[in-house]
Amino acid sequence: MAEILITGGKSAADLDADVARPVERFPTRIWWVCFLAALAAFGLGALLATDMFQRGLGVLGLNITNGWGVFIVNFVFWVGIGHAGTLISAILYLFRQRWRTGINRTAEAMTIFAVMTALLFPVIHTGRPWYAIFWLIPYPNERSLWVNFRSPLIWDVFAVGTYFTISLVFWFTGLIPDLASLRDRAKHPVRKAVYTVLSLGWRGSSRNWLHYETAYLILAGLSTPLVLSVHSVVSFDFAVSSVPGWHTTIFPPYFVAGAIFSGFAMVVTLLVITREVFGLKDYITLDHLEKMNKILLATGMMVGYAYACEFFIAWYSGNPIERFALTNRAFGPYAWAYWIMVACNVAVPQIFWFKRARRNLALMFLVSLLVNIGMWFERFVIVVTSLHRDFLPSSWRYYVPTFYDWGITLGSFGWFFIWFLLFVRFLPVIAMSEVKAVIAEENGEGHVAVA
Amino acid sequence: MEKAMSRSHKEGGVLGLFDDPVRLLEAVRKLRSRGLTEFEVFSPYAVEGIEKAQGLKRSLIPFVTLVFASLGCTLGFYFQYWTSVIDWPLNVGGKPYNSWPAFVPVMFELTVLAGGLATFGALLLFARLPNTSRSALDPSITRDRFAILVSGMNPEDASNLLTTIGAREVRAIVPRGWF
Amino acid sequence: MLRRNATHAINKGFLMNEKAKFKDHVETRESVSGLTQNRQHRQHWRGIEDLESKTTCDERVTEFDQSPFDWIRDSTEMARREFLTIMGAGVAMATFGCARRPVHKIIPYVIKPEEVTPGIANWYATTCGGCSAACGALVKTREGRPIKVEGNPKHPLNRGALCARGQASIFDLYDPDRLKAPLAGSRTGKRRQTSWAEADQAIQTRFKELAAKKARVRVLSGRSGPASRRLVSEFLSTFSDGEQIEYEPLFDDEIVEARRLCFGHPSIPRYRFDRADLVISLGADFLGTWLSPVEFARDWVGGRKLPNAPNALNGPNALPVKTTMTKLISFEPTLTITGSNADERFAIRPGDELKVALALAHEVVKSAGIRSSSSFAKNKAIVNLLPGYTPASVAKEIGIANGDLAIKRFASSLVRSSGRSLIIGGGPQSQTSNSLALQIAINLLNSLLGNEGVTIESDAGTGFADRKVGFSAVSKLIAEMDAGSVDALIVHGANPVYTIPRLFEDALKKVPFVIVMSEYENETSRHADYVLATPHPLESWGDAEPRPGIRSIQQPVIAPMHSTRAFEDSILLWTEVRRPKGSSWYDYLRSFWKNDVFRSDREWLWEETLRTGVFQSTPARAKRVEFRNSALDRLGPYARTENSGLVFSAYAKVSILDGRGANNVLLQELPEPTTAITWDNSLNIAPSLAKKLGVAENDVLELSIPHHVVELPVHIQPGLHPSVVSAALGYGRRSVGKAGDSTGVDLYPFMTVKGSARFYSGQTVRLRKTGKIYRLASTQWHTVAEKRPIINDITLAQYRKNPAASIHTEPELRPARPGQKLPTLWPEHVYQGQRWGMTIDLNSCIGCGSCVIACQVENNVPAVGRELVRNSREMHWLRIDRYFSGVPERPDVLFQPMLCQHCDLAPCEPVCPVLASVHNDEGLNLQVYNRCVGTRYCENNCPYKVRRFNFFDYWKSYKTTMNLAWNPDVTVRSRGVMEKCTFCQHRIKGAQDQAKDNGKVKNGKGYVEDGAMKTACEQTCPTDAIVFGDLNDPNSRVSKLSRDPRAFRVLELQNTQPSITYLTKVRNKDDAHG
Amino acid sequence: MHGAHPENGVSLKFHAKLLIALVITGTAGFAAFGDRKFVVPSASNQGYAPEQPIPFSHRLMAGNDRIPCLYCHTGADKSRHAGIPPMNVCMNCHQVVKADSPYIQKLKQLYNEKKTIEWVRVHELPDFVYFSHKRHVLKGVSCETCHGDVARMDRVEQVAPLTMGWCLDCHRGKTAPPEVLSRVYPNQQNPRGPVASTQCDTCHQ
Repeated sequence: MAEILITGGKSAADLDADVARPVERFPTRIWWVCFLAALAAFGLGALLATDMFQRGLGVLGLNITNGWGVFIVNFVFWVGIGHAGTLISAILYLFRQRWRTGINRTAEAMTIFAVMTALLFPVIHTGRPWYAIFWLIPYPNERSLWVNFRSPLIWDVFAVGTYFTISLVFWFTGLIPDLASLRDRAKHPVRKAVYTVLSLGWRGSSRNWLHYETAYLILAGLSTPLVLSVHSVVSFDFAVSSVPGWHTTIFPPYFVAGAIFSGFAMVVTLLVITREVFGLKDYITLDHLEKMNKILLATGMMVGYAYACEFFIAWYSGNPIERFALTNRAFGPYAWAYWIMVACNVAVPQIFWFKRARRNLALMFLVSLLVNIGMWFERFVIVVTSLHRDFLPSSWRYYVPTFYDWGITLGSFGWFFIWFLLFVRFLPVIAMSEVKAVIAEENGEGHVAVA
Repeated sequence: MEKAMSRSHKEGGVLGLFDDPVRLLEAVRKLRSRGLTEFEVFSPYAVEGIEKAQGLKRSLIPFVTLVFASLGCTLGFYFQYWTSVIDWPLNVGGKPYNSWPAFVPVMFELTVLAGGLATFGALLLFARLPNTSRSALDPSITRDRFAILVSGMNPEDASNLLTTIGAREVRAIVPRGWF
Repeated sequence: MLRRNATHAINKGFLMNEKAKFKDHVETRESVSGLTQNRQHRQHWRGIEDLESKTTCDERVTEFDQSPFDWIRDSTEMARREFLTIMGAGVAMATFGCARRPVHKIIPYVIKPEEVTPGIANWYATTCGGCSAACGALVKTREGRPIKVEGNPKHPLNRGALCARGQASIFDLYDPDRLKAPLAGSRTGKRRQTSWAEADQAIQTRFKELAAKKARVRVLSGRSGPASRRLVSEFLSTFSDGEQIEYEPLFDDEIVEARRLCFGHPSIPRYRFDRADLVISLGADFLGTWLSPVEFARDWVGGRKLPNAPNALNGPNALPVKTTMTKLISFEPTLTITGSNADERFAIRPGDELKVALALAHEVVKSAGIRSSSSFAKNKAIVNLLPGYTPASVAKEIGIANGDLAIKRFASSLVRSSGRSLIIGGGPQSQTSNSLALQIAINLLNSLLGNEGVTIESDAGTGFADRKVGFSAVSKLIAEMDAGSVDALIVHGANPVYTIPRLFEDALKKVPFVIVMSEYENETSRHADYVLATPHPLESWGDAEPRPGIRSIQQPVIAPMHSTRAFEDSILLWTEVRRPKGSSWYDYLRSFWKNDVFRSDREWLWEETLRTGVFQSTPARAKRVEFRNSALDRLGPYARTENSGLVFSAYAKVSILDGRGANNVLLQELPEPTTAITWDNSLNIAPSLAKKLGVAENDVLELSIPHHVVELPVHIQPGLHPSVVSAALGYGRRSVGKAGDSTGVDLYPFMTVKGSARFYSGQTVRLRKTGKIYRLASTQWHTVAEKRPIINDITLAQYRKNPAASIHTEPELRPARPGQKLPTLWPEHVYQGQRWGMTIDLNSCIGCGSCVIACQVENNVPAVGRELVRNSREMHWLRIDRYFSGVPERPDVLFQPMLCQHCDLAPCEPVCPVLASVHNDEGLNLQVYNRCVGTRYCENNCPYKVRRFNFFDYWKSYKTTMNLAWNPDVTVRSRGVMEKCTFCQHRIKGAQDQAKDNGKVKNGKGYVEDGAMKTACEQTCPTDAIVFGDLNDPNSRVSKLSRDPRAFRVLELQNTQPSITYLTKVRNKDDAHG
Repeated sequence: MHGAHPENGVSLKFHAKLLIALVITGTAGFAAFGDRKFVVPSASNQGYAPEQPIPFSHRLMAGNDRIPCLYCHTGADKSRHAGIPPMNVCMNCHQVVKADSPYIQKLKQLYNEKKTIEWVRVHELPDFVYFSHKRHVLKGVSCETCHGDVARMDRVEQVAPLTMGWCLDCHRGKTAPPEVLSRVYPNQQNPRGPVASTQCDTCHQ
């Protein structure tokens, strides 16, 4: 093929060496710094959460009008982040986009950890989590009670649960051959033992490759509708309700687009760091990143369209309450949040019309960060501004998050990065077996299977 | 053959190592042309066309997936129907007991879940994984080299054969483990 | 729910760490079971029989089995749950799994009283102690604990209804801050517990000495019952100079004085709102705080009920249906609920009422409407007096835009309904230097119009002639005290140091011997030699004469919980007259009633009275009273007074009144109907004034008159005169209890004394910005309905044309005929049997808030404290939304009780993941607390925002006696759980249970007859605005009403199909009345 | 089709068995997870039989002496609560009966001191459950149905689990004892059909 995906004339052996290096040597100082920082952040969050469990949700900024706040914002935010991974690995795989091979492993890992983070919030935001963790799952119990399958929250439980499981399986399946190579490289007996178990005794026989390829293809096929369904279901939490500003049919596509948008932004953020810190410039090339940025630009405009569309529908519906809800969003007490959102999500990505911008590391890093912030505020705007002024003016209120809200939010980032850092420390951050195929082909060793 | 079969699950034999997939493919074709069936091919990544050359049948995994996915779908619906219509029908916001549209999301998720897990299960089954007592025949295979393992032949003939079809390196493998 | 220590706890925040909490639980358990031990000897109900034959009652034990302490088990349960949350589920499984249920004891009675069956309530008739109006009350007791006070249907005053104060009074009984034993004190405010014996010893010897020498002994009390008065006079007769003075801070002395001047009969007459077609209130808040609000509201609303609207809801006392509406016109300085409910309201300066009254008189006299026979026609005095008061000049002076036309209009209406109109005035907000003149003018007007004897009845009795009542009497007392000529003072049921600042306090220092008898420590008791703890009205005997011809009995429903002794018992003990030894206040009361009330020996009369709670006799009516022109000398001819600057107007809130409700958290947290502010009093100013001064809500201003300065946070209030600032009395208590102390600012010091008269309003005040901010705890921030389909109000004229006018709702969403089905995508659920629904008549609702409190007491709904109200976390299941429309100067006010609408298509239910919110087969929207995990999704999805979330464990702040206030029929909610109005589902169950026993069963359920069961809010509503019943029965009141042309549902466009129907408010704005 | 093969080594059948074994152990663990006993603590206090301050024997009273339950538990047909007999009820007989037994002595002593016995509570429902003895007794549900054969107990023991599921099973007619069913619903066609309300607010208010 024309485009060069792997630069620096690397051979498969070099690849192994490069990818395995961070795994095999003692972690660098910078890794330790990041890890401890993440640990501290998580510690703070855990501390505040414990106190919250003891005293009650009253420590949060919630009130009788704003039943949901920052926690739900975080839930939607993290689930959104969790979309890019599966999308890249599954959908791009089906479309035979070979450039994915450099980045899919990291992206998938990110997905899994993001979903793990997201899953924290629905549990701790409930008034009685010690019951919620059981009663939200339909299992036979001595109360002969089941759950309410009409509730979007139950759909969430299944959707996010399934999404997590399948992503994990998909990710692990991809890891097996690479774990095998790590196993065969390992000198230290313990490491060897561990990777032996993890790789399930993979030896790369052609029969196994045959099944492996089929299974991987099917999993990709299953994940594709799944990834689209998950955020649709999350959007049902709002769309199915009757709250003005929530009750709208555009939410599913709008949410999915938003999810891809924020997810890709997060991937860019992480990739820029990873490739710099672990010297993987030749495998995660600027071409990869530029492609990502193009997608950012596209999805950014999708959400922009969604914002506009919301207003149109509100106006077109002729429902005064609906109209008010949207006007209130843009010009009400929370206008500041709304305009942060528009600026970050719609205006900022426009810079990627320029190739130089698309290929400028510093810039794309900044943009991706801004997009993440913007997407967080998108969820904030949706959740808070719709609730704080709904049907009866008599119960209009204002919602101010407290230190607990922010602290626990920070904690969730800590939690996410703890996992991510462990991942880059112990697992191959690049799908080696797939990249080898690419290398082989680029070295012109006959026509070879496209990973 | 029968004997060979019975013997063959003791996995001994001669291993020939190759440097690139092209030669590997040629070698495999040669072996097949000599009517040899009891050999196994190893590669660091899936080499396209190898299964044809080796004459392997299509994997059965898709069927397994299909079966379990449809099971997940139907059982998923029935479970919801049973809990909310048969076991304890409750008037929830004036909705009918069997509010099937509301059951669709969970049905879908269960379909995917069952299908996905079944696929993985089938992979393990057909690839005989996990099987950690097996060790790598040669560490370089999972890095960048390709190999053919000829079993059920006496070692000399096997190694000669392999060298003739272009193996860079030939080694005898001594059976270990419980096969 | 939570008490003063609660508010405390909340301000501290529920900050205990887990261990501490654990400990806390254990302690609470012990302390409370300890309490039961004590209760074996103290806290049991003592019935009449027992008083006859004092057997065994002291050995009673309430049965722990179904004790009020259910929540204790709950608490240990909670402890473990919280524990669990920390340990994290995993560990907790083990912990929790193997944790045995804590051992609980069952303590049976030693000898069970006949009338008590555990689990079944007993009801006793008594007199409400909420204020001095003396309404009749029924008290519900469970296992000897009073748990609810309700209006007595047989009582002619309130006829079953009760106001917010009455409903909340049950909490005063269990108030932990009550005095629990007698105190001996030094005048410096130091205290030491003492014993009754010791106290009596000292006091009696002191009185012996005083009786010996020529001593002056004074008794200062609140308005007290006849028997008590008699007893005190007997006691005082043993001294050479003894006097009894009665003083209520909000009592209208002027009315009594004016009636003495005008008719030679000092009394408070009976105002017959039920006979009036036109009521003009000159500052009197008769629906909220004036004299006898419940009685007045009931009478007044009778004339407001519209043909289809409910009436005769309270059986025999039904009010006659009129095809027209009584018109209410109000001139008042600050916006009260009376003004809010007025058809036409004018904001004026305090003091200008007089000019309005005389301008009206001017017009009335001018008009030919006066009967020529009337002596007024050619009455010199009047002819000399009135000419100046032309509507034009008056209207111009008091600043009402084309008010002259209005006054003319009103005058002609008055004339047209002569004898059927009623002009009233009074209350603190119109108590100015003019108020005596005002009352005379009012008497004049009423006489002119021939209302005297028709809408105003005065009895032939002596009225207040032989009593020393009001401030004039007190000022005399103060003079005596200042002169140092008072040897001993007994204060009971009054708190003069607080209500008559400086003056009384200084004088008190000169009295050598002061005894204060009170339920609480209070500002006065700080200066007493002895503070003797008196029982709560629910713990003691007494009687009252709310008006001639009505004698109301007050009987104890629980034995004194603390070492208290009734004021009367003490007096008896100290009185040196020959009386059978050991005869108690009860014996005295009985003989008093026998001789003075029944005037017969028939025993059953007493028993009967104890059951009905009231004894009625027809009082001799005074023959037509003649107006004495001499009174007019008090009125001067018209002179334009230059009112420059701002005028102050004090007023009383329906909740706190004169400050007596200060330590009651329910009352403190009851939003003031017109301002929605809780826990504080605010400085109310008109929007225009706020703009002029450049101040915003919550800015703290300094308010000063020559002799006093205070700082108050601003509340911008529509409906105020631009040059009036108003603030509520009764706040800033200094020593009453944890809840009451330092809430708001004390404005009694603004009281101005002129001769023997005192007035609260009309002083010119100065305002100064302080730059400080104080966040008032308001429960409603936005008061405009934004043209949304929430509320309806139309004028009577519109109503006459089309009763269904202005019902903004989709007709296709409303079944035209009963039983008609609406088009729907899904098959609807059919409700065989009974299906519950409610109608609320906005035309009757006056926003008094008694339903709010009734609901709280009935359903164990907590008060949460100022801080949490600021965070919008108040728990009221039933709130009263208020909406303003029209111009800020003359707003139309609309009150809308808002509670769970029990929608057929409830949006809250499908979104609950765990089926905690579901429908039952009677159309009730259930909330199963123990299943709720607290996702709060239902709350978000509720268009009416009536669901309330337990952010903290509010019940934990219920300490010691407070735990006795729980209603054992309603689950106490733990933290993390959503709750809301249940339509008093437990009452429905109770009614069905009864119906089953009576064999009234329909498809397996007890069939509840229409009206056989009332929700707490419906039961207490003074205006019968709320009606509850079976929607499936086409003849039930509720289904009839929901078919009323005025019927509409809130946010009907959401098609939630609520079970609650509202009836449009109709304003009698146009001139057409009668 | 594959059968044994050099690479696969082990036969498909064998490996299938292996995997299935794994799955089964897994699900077993999961079942344990599903089982409330291990995850959520059981609300049931079944088998609870605490020692009482006085070894009062229902076997003697209700069994041998055939004293009807309602003689002591007077509330059972009047109120939500069956009620524990006040001391005077005991003394009605024990002024004379077995007056010399040490326990009766103790009882008498307490009674004379106007004190009372603190029994240890055996049957207890959570505070959010509103169970009415009256309704059940009047319907003809016998005491034994829930309290077990008390007449054979020296020390009272909680026989029934008293869990929500247990209540429901009876209300749904699944476990309602036939004799009770026939008494409660003489002409009940399907003895397994619902026999009592399963509305949430029947018990939770």
